[in-house]
Amino acid sequence: MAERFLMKGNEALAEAAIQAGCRHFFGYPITPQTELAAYMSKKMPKIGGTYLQAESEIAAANMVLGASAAGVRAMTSSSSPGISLKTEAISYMAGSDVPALIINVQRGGPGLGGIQPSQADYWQATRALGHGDFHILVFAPATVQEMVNLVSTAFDLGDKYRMPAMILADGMLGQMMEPVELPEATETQAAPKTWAVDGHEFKRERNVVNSLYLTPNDLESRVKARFERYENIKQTEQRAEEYLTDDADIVVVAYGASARVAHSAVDLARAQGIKAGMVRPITLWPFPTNIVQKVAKTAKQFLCVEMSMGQMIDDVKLSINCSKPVNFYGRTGGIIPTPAEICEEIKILEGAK
Amino acid sequence: MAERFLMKGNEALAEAAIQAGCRHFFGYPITPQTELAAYMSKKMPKIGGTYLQAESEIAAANMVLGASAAGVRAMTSSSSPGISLKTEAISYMAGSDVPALIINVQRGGPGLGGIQPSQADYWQATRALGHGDFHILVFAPATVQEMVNLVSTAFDLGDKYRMPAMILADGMLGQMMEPVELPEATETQAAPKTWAVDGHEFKRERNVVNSLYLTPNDLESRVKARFERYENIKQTEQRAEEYLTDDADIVVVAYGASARVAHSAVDLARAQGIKAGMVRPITLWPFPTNIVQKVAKTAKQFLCVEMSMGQMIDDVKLSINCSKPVNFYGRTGGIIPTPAEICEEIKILEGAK
Amino acid sequence: MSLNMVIAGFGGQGILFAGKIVAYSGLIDGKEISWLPSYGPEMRGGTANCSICISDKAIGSPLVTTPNVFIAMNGPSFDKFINSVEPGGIVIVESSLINKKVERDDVKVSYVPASALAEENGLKGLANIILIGKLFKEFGFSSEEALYKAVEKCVPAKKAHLIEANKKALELGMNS
Amino acid sequence: MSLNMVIAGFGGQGILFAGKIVAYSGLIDGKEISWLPSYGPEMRGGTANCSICISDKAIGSPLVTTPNVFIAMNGPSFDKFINSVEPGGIVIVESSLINKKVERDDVKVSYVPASALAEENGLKGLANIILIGKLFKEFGFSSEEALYKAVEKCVPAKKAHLIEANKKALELGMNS
Amino acid sequence: MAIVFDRPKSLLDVTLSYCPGCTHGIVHRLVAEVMDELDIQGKTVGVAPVGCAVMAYDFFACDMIQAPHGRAPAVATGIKRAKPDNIVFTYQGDGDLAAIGTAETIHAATRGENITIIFINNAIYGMTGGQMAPTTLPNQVTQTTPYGRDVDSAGYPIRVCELLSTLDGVALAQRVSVDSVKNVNLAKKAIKKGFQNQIDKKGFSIIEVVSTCPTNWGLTPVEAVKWLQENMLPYYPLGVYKDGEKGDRLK
Amino acid sequence: MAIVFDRPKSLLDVTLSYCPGCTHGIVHRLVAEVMDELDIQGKTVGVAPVGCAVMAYDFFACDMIQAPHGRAPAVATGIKRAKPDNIVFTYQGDGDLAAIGTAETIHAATRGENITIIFINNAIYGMTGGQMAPTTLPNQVTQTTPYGRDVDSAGYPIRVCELLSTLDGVALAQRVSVDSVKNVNLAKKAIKKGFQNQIDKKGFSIIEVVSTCPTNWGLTPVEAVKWLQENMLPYYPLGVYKDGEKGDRLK
Amino acid sequence: MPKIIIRENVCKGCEMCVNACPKKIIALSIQRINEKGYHPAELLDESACTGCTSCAIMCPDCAIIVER
Amino acid sequence: MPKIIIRENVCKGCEMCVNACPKKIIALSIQRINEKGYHPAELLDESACTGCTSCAIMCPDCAIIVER
Ligand SMILES: Cc1ncc(C[n+]2csc(CCOP(=O)(O)OP(=O)(O)O)c2C)c(N)n1
Ligand SMILES: Cc1ncc(C[n+]2csc(CCOP(=O)(O)OP(=O)(O)O)c2C)c(N)n1
Ligand code: SF4
Ligand code: SF4
Ligand code: SF4
Ligand code: SF4
Ligand code: SF4
Ligand code: SF4
Ligand SMILES: [Mg+2]
Ligand SMILES: [Mg+2]
Repeated sequence: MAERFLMKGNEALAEAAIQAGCRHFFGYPITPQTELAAYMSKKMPKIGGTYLQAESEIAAANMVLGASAAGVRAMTSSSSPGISLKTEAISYMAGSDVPALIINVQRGGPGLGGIQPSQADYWQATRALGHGDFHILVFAPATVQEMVNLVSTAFDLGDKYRMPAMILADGMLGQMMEPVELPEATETQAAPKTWAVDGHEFKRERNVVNSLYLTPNDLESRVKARFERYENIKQTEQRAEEYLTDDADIVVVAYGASARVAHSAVDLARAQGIKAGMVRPITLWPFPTNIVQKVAKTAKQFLCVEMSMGQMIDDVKLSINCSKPVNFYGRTGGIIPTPAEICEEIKILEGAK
Repeated sequence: MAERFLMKGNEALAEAAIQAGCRHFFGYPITPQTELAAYMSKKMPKIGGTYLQAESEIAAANMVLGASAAGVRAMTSSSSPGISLKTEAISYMAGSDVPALIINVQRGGPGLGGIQPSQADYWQATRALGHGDFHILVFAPATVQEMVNLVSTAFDLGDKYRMPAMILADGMLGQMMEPVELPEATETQAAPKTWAVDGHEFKRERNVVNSLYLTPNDLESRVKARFERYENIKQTEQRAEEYLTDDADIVVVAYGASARVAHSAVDLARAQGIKAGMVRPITLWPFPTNIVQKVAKTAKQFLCVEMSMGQMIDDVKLSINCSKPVNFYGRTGGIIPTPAEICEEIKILEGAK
Repeated sequence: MSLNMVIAGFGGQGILFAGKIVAYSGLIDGKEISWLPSYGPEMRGGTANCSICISDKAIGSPLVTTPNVFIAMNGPSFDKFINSVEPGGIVIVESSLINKKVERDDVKVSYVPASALAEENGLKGLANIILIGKLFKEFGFSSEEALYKAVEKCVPAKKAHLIEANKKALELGMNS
Repeated sequence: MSLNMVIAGFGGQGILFAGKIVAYSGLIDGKEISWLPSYGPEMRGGTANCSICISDKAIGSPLVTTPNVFIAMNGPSFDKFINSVEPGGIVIVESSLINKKVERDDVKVSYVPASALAEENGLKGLANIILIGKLFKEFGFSSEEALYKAVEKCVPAKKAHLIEANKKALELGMNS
Repeated sequence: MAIVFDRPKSLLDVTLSYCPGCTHGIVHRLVAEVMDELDIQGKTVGVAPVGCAVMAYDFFACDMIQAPHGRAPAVATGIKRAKPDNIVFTYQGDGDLAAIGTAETIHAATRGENITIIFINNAIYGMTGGQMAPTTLPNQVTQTTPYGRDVDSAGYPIRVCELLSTLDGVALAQRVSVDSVKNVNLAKKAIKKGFQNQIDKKGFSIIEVVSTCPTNWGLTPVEAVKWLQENMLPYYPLGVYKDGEKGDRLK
Repeated sequence: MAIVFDRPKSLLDVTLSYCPGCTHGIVHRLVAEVMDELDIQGKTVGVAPVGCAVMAYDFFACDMIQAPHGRAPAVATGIKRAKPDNIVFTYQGDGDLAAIGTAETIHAATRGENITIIFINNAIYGMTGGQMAPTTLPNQVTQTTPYGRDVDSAGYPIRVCELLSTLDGVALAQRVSVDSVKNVNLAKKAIKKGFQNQIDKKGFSIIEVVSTCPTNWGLTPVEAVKWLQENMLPYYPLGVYKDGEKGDRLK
Repeated sequence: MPKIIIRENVCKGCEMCVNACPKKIIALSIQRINEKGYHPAELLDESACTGCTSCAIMCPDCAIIVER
Repeated sequence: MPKIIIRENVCKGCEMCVNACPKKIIALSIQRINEKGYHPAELLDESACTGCTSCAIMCPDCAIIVER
């Protein structure tokens, strides 16, 4: 077993990106993700990488667009208000088929909101990180170790499918320390980026990275081709963890920080004789529809637990074609629910059944 | 009957806003909404209003935030990429309980995309016009006349509920001319904006317009109070038009530009003996769940028609608790579907049934 | 019968204006109408086209993809739209600029050397209106009164002195 | 038994560092652990607190709302958390800075005048570590070996000369 | 005996959220004193930034609005256009005004927007824990320039008054400091002129206040003042960069 | 007899999308000629803006990327940081560079980002049909200043070279025009210097080209050139505003 | 003898060359219309051309080749 | 006789006043800690105060009132 370190989530995200071969970070300070950038600013100069504090989130995202288009692994990180500002650029990345890693260490909103952990950017991440028809890969780690692992997955799949990927974390995961094992620095095994704009040197056709298609038919066929890729991704890249679902009557669906709490709540409920279980989506896009569907065959009802007013609940309902009741329990504004209050909710639902 | 004029949709939106008492327009040029701003720039100086071409969409949206906060009716307009840039400010407006009118004359995306009509910003409009838990009112006119009517509705309801409102139009509606009757200039009847920041003059408590709540409990209770308001709005403000739904086996659901085409398609299908009908959502948020639900009692299946890869379809499914098949037909990238192709789809579905 | 018309040509030929006169005529007659320009960068490239519908019923898509009336004012537009015209439709060709012939035989074609006619009659720049006059003769899309009123409505106040010339152009077209 | 601990006080008292030593001790023993600081503007205002969990099982929420161990290093923190301690829990009070007494009788309280002790023993600034020493005595959250190793791990290389002082502080706490 | 110095009425009697010795507090007092002296509290609307001064909405006794990061000049523009009789000021840090808000600042200035901007240049992002700001000095160590600001990769500091004084909409661009009694008094005069300009409809006024951030500089407040004098003032010379009326170059 | 003038190789032999007589075409040729002469086509990456030059990605023979409106300097920064051996240029209009892209322009400049910017100042938003630009002259009529640009409400034009030359990261800030054979030749020299600076790692270079937009000015191309000479050049004097190396003020 | 070659189908008839030629020997063809619908420029007096390249330098569309 | 009043619970013990007083008659109290946890400033020699307001002018928290 490799050595376990204690690392803050934000720092682990940074180190994992470096291990995954990322040498280009463009960011702009915002709580609660500042440690990520601080870590990069310390490390990058020592390993010949670029840490650049941009003038804004918009500039940072566009620098990532440029660097990724030039063929390197590039990333940016921010928190909720800063992510809103990046949406135009993210839509361009998607429309130009440029991969990139974007990290959202969510905080409470709307507006300036607060700086405590939140999961209220689920809809933005899964449906509308900008204008137009597109999706990006969205990963939802629940531990610092999983953050480390998913960073390289996000880079790999982003490169593979030529699309941006997001790690949707939150202030709790970003700020906490947990033991982590760092992977060996892995050489990027991705296919050569023959589409990159880095000078043709008269050795290949010139490359163009672009999202403009003035002829509607061209634009439509681009978009449709992309959605075929998405269909394929939906089939192959869904990820979720199941916990005690085999015999569960009531299945909690929760991701990230709230999944940790829900996990404890399921244990509490089991201790009280309630057959509770959990599905923890690890990919939010694609949503792990297959697993939720499978669980719905035996479960009697679902309980979505989110640190928001309820955004994932639609995806759970749609996954199971509304075939079972899907309930909701959520806290918002930066409040982390307690296992006890979730367990209470489970008990009420069991009673109400 | 008042005189009917021929007016471009974009110009009609502008004139309607003026009639509704809006004297403050902040914008930034973008196709296909330029005529709206051009109209404002001609009219506003003549009636003592403000037309200001901002340095960017972000600045324009924030000027609206300032002007609305100071108590006047203010608006901005743009098209898809520009709307992405406004999302941070829109989230602030929602989080500060400031009304405002935002117009999106949609074009094809993602990225720079194209400049032809599209409906691919549905998810953004209804779920994620920024970060955090919030909604704004979203109206989807299908004719130039309806654009006129909904502008004043949007202002009135925005003021009433202290929240931003969006007119979700598209390039076709913006560019086309149709006959319109303009309403008499109506004096704003809204309640006085006692919360506005326009100088307390020592006559009232000082006002603060703000979205920051550093204590999670404060932020949560603000958000929850807002969601109670949303619940109320969902009960009272849903709007949709039904067409031949009484005996329809197959019900098309379409809004805005695509609803016009779908309307013709329903006629074509009827002419061929197929019992087709249509529900046309006029409010997209709140989604007219009640009407769709009612129709689902008699309809055998639904067909969502959108100028996108399919974004409203989720809301239709959720509205009817997935109780009937909901199919999809869409064109994207700036292509307007034809009645014939939609009718064809209806026929296939009828056969497949 | 409804009018579903496309008029197309170079930018600068008054395509949108001609379309607007047709639309206004319908409006004055109390019909449902729609007018939709093509927009976008091709306007710069030089081509322009416009869809106009007049109908008794509410108009679905204002984008006319299978016109029953097509006025072609230049070669590229002729090529682009000629095959989309509905069988039995009416085609009017600006024959001083287009020296092609319609090869289909399921449409009714008129060739009007509108630019030449305009030039000859001191109506420079009103070839578009001449063609509308011709169309009116071929397909009475409105009452004659409405058509003349529409001209009065559409000519901007600053150019009121051109109203008569426009009317003359209409007549020239009707009689061509 | 799992450790669910809160340590709280002024910024500058080494709250986060003390928490890290506890966490590292658990790590070295091969346990599951988590460490979560409070963050945000109140850090500026002067208060800081930190949640630490050590457990044999995966840790759910790292935010400890009902601690079974609470170390209070100033008055406001004492007030804020004292009532949330689990019945049967352990409370350690920095009694040279807090001159209140715990009014609950369902928790086990130790009063340690850590700052005074530190001052007396030439260990200025190590009151936090003295309290950890005391805690270790009251609640063996790890092996002693792991605790000393944790100190070595956590003291940054630049301040390696302070390792001995830290160890001395631990012992002082254990024997207080 | 009379009270010759006390908290101005336009500053609410609440605890300021700033760190001990942070000069934000001095500048707050000056703005409030000016509001008192010009008797404009009742018609003033202040715009709070995102930065350490975000909670300025809790401190000033006039109406207040909190703007998105960097967008205070745009928000102020909206207010001023809606209610031209109001007096509108923004209070912004260097990250807010000279990084993310660069476009909004430059354009409010070139428009000659009739507002007053109080600009706190403390060479750092205070609120978020001490990252490099656009005004961070060459070689200055911050959280994100741990080896000192390397101008080759992180670029050169922006001198805001120098930049803005090239724009025709600007009435006043003055750089002051609050490092000494004398300079505090000069700063107050400049701030007063900034507000008076607005009353006189002269155009855009900006007062750049070279300030300290003891916390993130890692110095005591008094050391921080000294560091400011020795390091910042040479790079950011105090003085009047523009003083007149919008458009006067073109007359 | 030899060919003494022909289309440069770095300009693809396709129809440019510009209106007849639009000077965008001349500037395109100059950039391509410079690429040929410096023999850098193979390692150059161009960044197309949003504006009439959006389709520049179809015209230049080097690798190209199309950037979001105003963000070309940020995109160029990303490319240059990723691949410092590439030559990176942006080609931007006045709306793109001096309105929505103000922050990106100023910050790439103050960072001394080692890129070359070709800036087309035609006093209007060409692509979208002729709205006011930041550089629209006082009283100039545009689609959104139908009564002429009223500086009191729409503000004063920005003079980009004057503004940027206050920044220490700038190596070259020069304003040229392409209104005459002589000026075209001067413009080419400036553009060449802008690229040579990049090769020599001197910092940020911007060449502002005072240009025409016959279509939206409502003039013939030849009239437009005359209007440019009579109206724009007095407001935007040609010349070198900064020429050196980044940071030289501080040495 | 110096001369210019105008690539007729590339020309947009903008008259920038006409205006630039010191010899005033270029004009738009009144007769011809090119593929794009423009009256292209043509050289009126081949013998007077000095090959000075002024016309080519001012042509926005690289429509002119100069030989000398 | 001029004097200053230090609002003890407003004071954050930053020593800006200490540094500013030309008479050097202000110092932080070693004994006292205020509500906020700071050692507040105190006037050492009331008789020496000239009421010059320097201390108050430099106080970032309006903790000093000057009477004269
Ligand atoms: C869009 C957005 N980006 C980033 C932040 C995070 N943020 C808060 S304050 C701040 C910097 C403030 O620095 P400055 O403006 O210099 O003010 P100071 O705190 O130094 O007074 C930043 C980047 C935010 N809240 N919103
Ligand atoms: C975010 C965004 N805002 C606005 C637009 C619309 N738009 C396209 S081109 C343009 C202006 C271009 O003007 P300029 O930069 O001066 O270039 P020119 O066309 O004059 O060469 C605008 C505003 C857009 N595509 N994206
Ligand atoms: S962090 Fe710096 S700028 Fe912010 S309040 Fe503290 S000392 Fe002042
Ligand atoms: S619109 Fe103006 S700038 Fe654009 S191509 Fe035409 S003439 Fe040139
Ligand atoms: S080369 Fe010179 S002389 Fe010859 S046509 Fe061209 S401009 Fe005239
Ligand atoms: S300048 Fe070029 S495009 Fe213009 S008329 Fe002359 S040859 Fe033709
Ligand atoms: S008023 Fe002047 S003399 Fe008196 S304490 Fe203050 S600074 Fe010192
Ligand atoms: S300056 Fe003010 S806050 Fe600071 S020590 Fe003196 S009285 Fe206290
Ligand atoms: Mg700062
Ligand atoms: Mg321009």
